[in-house]
Amino acid sequence: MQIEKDPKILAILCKWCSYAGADLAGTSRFKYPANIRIVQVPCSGRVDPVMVFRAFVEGYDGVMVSGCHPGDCHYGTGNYHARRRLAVARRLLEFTGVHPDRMHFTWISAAEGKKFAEECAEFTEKLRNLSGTEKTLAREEIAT
Amino acid sequence: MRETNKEWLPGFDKKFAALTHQMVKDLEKCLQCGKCTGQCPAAKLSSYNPREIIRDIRMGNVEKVISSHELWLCFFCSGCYAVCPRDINFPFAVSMLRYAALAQGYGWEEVKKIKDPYAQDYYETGLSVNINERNLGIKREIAKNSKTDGSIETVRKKMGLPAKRRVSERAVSEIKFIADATGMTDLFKEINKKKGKPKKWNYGSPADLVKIKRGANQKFIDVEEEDKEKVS
Amino acid sequence: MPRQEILEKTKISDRLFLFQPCVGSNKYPGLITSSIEFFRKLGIELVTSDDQTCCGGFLTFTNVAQPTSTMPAVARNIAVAEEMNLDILTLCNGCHTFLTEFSHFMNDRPPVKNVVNTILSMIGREYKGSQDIYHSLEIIYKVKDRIKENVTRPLTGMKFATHYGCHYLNGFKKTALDDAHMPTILEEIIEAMGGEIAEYAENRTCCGTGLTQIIINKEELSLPHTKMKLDNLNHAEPDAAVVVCPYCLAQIDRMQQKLNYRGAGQYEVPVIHLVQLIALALGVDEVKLGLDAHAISFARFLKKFSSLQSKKEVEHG
Amino acid sequence: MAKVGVFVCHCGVNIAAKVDVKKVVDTLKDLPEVGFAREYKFMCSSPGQELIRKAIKEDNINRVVVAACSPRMHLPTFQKSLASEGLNPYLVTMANIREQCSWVTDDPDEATRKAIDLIARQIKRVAHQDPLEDIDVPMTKTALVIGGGIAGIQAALDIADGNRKVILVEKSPSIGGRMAQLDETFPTLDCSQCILTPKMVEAAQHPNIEIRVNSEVEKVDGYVGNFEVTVGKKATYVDAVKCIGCGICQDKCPVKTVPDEFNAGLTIQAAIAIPFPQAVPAIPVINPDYCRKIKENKCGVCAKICPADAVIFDDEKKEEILKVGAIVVATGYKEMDPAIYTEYGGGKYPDVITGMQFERLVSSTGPTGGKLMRPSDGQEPKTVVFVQCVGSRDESKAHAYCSGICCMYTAKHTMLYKHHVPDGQAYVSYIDVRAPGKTYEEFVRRAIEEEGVRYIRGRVAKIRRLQNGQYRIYTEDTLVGRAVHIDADMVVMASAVEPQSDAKRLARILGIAYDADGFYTEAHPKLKPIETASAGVFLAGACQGPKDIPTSVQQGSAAGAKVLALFAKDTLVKSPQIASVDPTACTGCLTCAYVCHYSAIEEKEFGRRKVAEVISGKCQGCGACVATCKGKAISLAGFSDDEIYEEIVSCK
Repeated sequence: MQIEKDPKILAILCKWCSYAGADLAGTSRFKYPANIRIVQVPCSGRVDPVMVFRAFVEGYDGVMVSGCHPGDCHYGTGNYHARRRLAVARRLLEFTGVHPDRMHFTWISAAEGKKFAEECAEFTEKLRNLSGTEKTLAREEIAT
Repeated sequence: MRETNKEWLPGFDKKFAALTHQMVKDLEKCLQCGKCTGQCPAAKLSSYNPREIIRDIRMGNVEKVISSHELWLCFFCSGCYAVCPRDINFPFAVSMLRYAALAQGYGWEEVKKIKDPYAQDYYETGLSVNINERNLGIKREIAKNSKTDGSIETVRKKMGLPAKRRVSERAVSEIKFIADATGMTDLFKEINKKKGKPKKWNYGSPADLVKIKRGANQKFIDVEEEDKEKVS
Repeated sequence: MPRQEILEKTKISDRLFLFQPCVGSNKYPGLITSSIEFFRKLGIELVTSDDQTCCGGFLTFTNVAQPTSTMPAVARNIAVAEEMNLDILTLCNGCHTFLTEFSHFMNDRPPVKNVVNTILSMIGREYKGSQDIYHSLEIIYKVKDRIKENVTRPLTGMKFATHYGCHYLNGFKKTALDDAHMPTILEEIIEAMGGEIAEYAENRTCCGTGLTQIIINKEELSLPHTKMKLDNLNHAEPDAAVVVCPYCLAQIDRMQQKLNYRGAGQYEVPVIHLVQLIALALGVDEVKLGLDAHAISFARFLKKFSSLQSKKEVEHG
Repeated sequence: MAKVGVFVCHCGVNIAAKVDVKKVVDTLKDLPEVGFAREYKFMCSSPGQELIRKAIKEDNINRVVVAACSPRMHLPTFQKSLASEGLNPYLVTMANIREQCSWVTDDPDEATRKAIDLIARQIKRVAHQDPLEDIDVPMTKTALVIGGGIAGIQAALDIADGNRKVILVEKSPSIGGRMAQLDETFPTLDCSQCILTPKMVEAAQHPNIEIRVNSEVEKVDGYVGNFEVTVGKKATYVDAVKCIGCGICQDKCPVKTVPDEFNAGLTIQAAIAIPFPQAVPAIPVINPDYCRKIKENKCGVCAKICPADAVIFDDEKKEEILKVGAIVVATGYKEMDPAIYTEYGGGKYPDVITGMQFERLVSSTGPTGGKLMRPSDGQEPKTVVFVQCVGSRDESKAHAYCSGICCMYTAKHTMLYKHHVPDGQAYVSYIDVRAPGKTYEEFVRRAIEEEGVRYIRGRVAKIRRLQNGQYRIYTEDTLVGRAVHIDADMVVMASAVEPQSDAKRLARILGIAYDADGFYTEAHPKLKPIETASAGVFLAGACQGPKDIPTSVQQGSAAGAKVLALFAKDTLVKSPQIASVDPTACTGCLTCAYVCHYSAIEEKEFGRRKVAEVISGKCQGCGACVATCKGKAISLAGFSDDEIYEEIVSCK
């Protein structure tokens, strides 16, 4: 496989809001970088932090997790569980030497196709700026 | 008179954007509802019509707008912006369109009328409004009311103030420096030319500030180059 | 934005930089003296500087100077206040619009700000964008209660017609202290000092200045427009008209004389700036109000005012 | 051994124009799992589906990947194709190469690469999928209709006529909704109450309909077929069983200062009052904010005078749990408060009124008995200006959307006005006249041609009150480009249609989505306009977006039909994608039970240990328990760790 110019992103989206939002981005023809790979889950509450770590192990540059807006979860409270779990996962990422900003948690509703496309573009840009920063960090840590 | 699409600018957005320094925005959002004209003090008294100006611009009829006398009739009361359902800041657009008109060689007669009473005072004293009262009728009224000769200097003295507001020499020299460095002085000279239509003039918008490289002032260029050296 | 939110954001310190308007110093000097005097009574010191010049709005609004020239000039004026670490108080709607719009423009665009600062560095100044810029209404409304406590000569029995001016309420429809179409703050301030309000329909109509109007169009549109406003205002029979912008003051005051001169009617409503009115109610020396510089005489107004005052003294004493 | 069939759809040119489908097939057919691969123009068409069936029969494939549009669109279509050939329908997945690839990517090469990648992942995933069997669940065949306006009444009547029980919950003291407030209706000018009241009575007397007025839905548990709905009934202080509706109480009540909502605030009524004469049920309600007995423990006249002894001052809020199988949401709309329109007086000018207030002013049951009078001085207005788009098409102050019904009801208003004041002049200030319904355009022309109404194209800029009590309306006649002003006696504003103020709260309770404006979102804008994202919850009327009466009635009937179709089955088929616990791995910590929103996890004995168990009837398949389980003892069918990780890992 050839080297891709964009950082590789895994987007884990809930089936009810965010996946529908990504679909709307498509139907509205909002262009966004081609580096996004979307995985559908029934609810952001299904997202296990291990999935995020596994993604980094597999060579993704960033992981985006998105669920319904607070209060709008199809399953009542799944998005709150996700938010809490990933807040903890963020600290663990930092501990492992991965820049915590490589994991992005957001809310995208079924009506926010534009927001999905914008978030993708922004996150790609952010990852591009991050590239290389944490490697040095890790090396320094090894040195000390 | 019938207009044809040949008179309308094709691909007008690009040309228009360049003319107005990309500072006129949102005109495409206009619903043509007429709320702006409905409350406009100038529209009430003259043929000025903000909705029609937007319509013409949108159709690519830019030349008609910037060559018209109507463009110079706006009161700048911002009432149209206050009522606009799409938040189009039209007075701002008018201001930029006037710069576009000047850049194309229109409207210099209008500007000449303003230059003398205000711009010259600003350049020389740092203040745009002259202390000398030009309207003798008003001077008479003030004289009657204050029981003096009617000049503001006397009134100020009566109030225990110096005859003229003090503006430091440093301030005036700084104003002059900025005027020289940014091309304002050159522009004044151009406006002052008695005869002939002035040549097209590049009226910079604030966005152009970043582009000031070919400055009129040598010092300015020096500094720019120093900066470049620092960067490299 | 809700009024409460803006009021909360308004910070009042003991010292403020008074941005002197050109019309204020060269036509109506009373604006500056009376605001300094009455703010002193409220425990707020207004500082002026000789380094401050015209805001530059005249030149930009009238297209005489390119914005590239006036923006560094605006930044220079703000820098003068920044050097003193003071927030800016403006007495003129135009100065307020111009300073606020251009400072936002520069703050939002760092490259523009950098170029402006390159120019300013050559004259030994720097624009930081660290100080707030307030319209006089914002500050006065915030200290309304303090004004009310300090009134020594209440305006009871006097009727005032209000005029807000366009640039503050219309131009800042989303961020101004009050609604663009049905504002009440000026009325609330006057009522706090005991005055009555003379309501008229054209309250929110433009005074008719529009610089290009009076100069380019030789008052062709301006004069009939102001006449219409004045006719409507006269119906309400106010003792005086209260304005918050020196240019509205100049227009409404001077146009009356011109209309009288041309035989278009008999207009004699004195026009007073809000700061002069507050200074009057707070007992500032009448000489300091600078009412002599107005084209329409205040003699009748002051006579009625002082007779009401002495009547009140008799009642109380 | 998995043998996967791959089908790549062109979707006309939607996919094929960006993605090189031939190259995609060529690349993928060599993967070890793939047993069959081809592209086709429209996979969702019946020849397209036939291809799948043929490949199952002839090429012996046992898994299918369809690379086409979003699975939200056509996954069920292809599941049926599999089932028809006897293959388990859960052995198909879709690669979304339209919404996620061809439509959002500019560069064709990149799009092709991405498509290959997306399909390859689904091939890996489907190879790990297990066959699943649908679950049958019993259901309660009673429907709940929320909102007793015309849409709700129509839905309730249709369901009840289909011989199913209906419970109609209404927030206010009477059913009837907005339509009951109207005078006459467009485009036929028939009396609104004359056609509505029979329906209200029919609903009240129908043996299959139970009406709960003064009630609101507070909580919804369960799922399609088996909802448990908590309904709260406000304290009304009147015993509805004893009350005979004689109305003596409202005549004798001394507190007559309560703004009358039915008359759009134009009049006042007593603290105890029947909402309006034709109310169903015609039982009065005490407003506790005004009643002196409740506030100050004085008065009590109504209780003394009541012949049926029906007044109960110590009435309290009651809660009731209803078991229903389907829910129809028909909560309607509200008229925008024009207070933010300060250029039009901000509600401070007495004769600048809203459309609904005008409706009451001309109504024969209204405060003036059908005589048109100005609210300020009771004079007959000789000039009236109707202002359109107040709050609509105005993103600066209110709403960007078009309220849809105002053009028509304004045309109707002008006619009603001319019928009341034949020598008066009506003006309409409009931007566009939108009259797309049957005989609507003709109706508007009738107003212009026969009634001489003057239509001025231009939005009203401002309204000022003049000294003589008239109002000056400033606008522009944009068709001739002239600024104009009109001096009028009265102004009627077509105030925007807005969602109910508590619409979002109800949406959260029901678990349905709403759009940026607060209107409820349908499952699909074209093909599923009645359904919501929540199974078993249907929409009717203006709660979904501005609608006129005919459309609301249509949608009410449609929702009724949807409910009846649902109830026509004996049992409910439930998705098998639910969680299950491996008792040998479970440590019995029951953290899963804590996170479960549906209380679907219970404790059970497993040998000598206690372990968790999923109640399959309750589980909705969200997977929160799976992510929580420390021992990885819970698995979610269809979204197991294996399947998801396969998707993540195979993305190279």
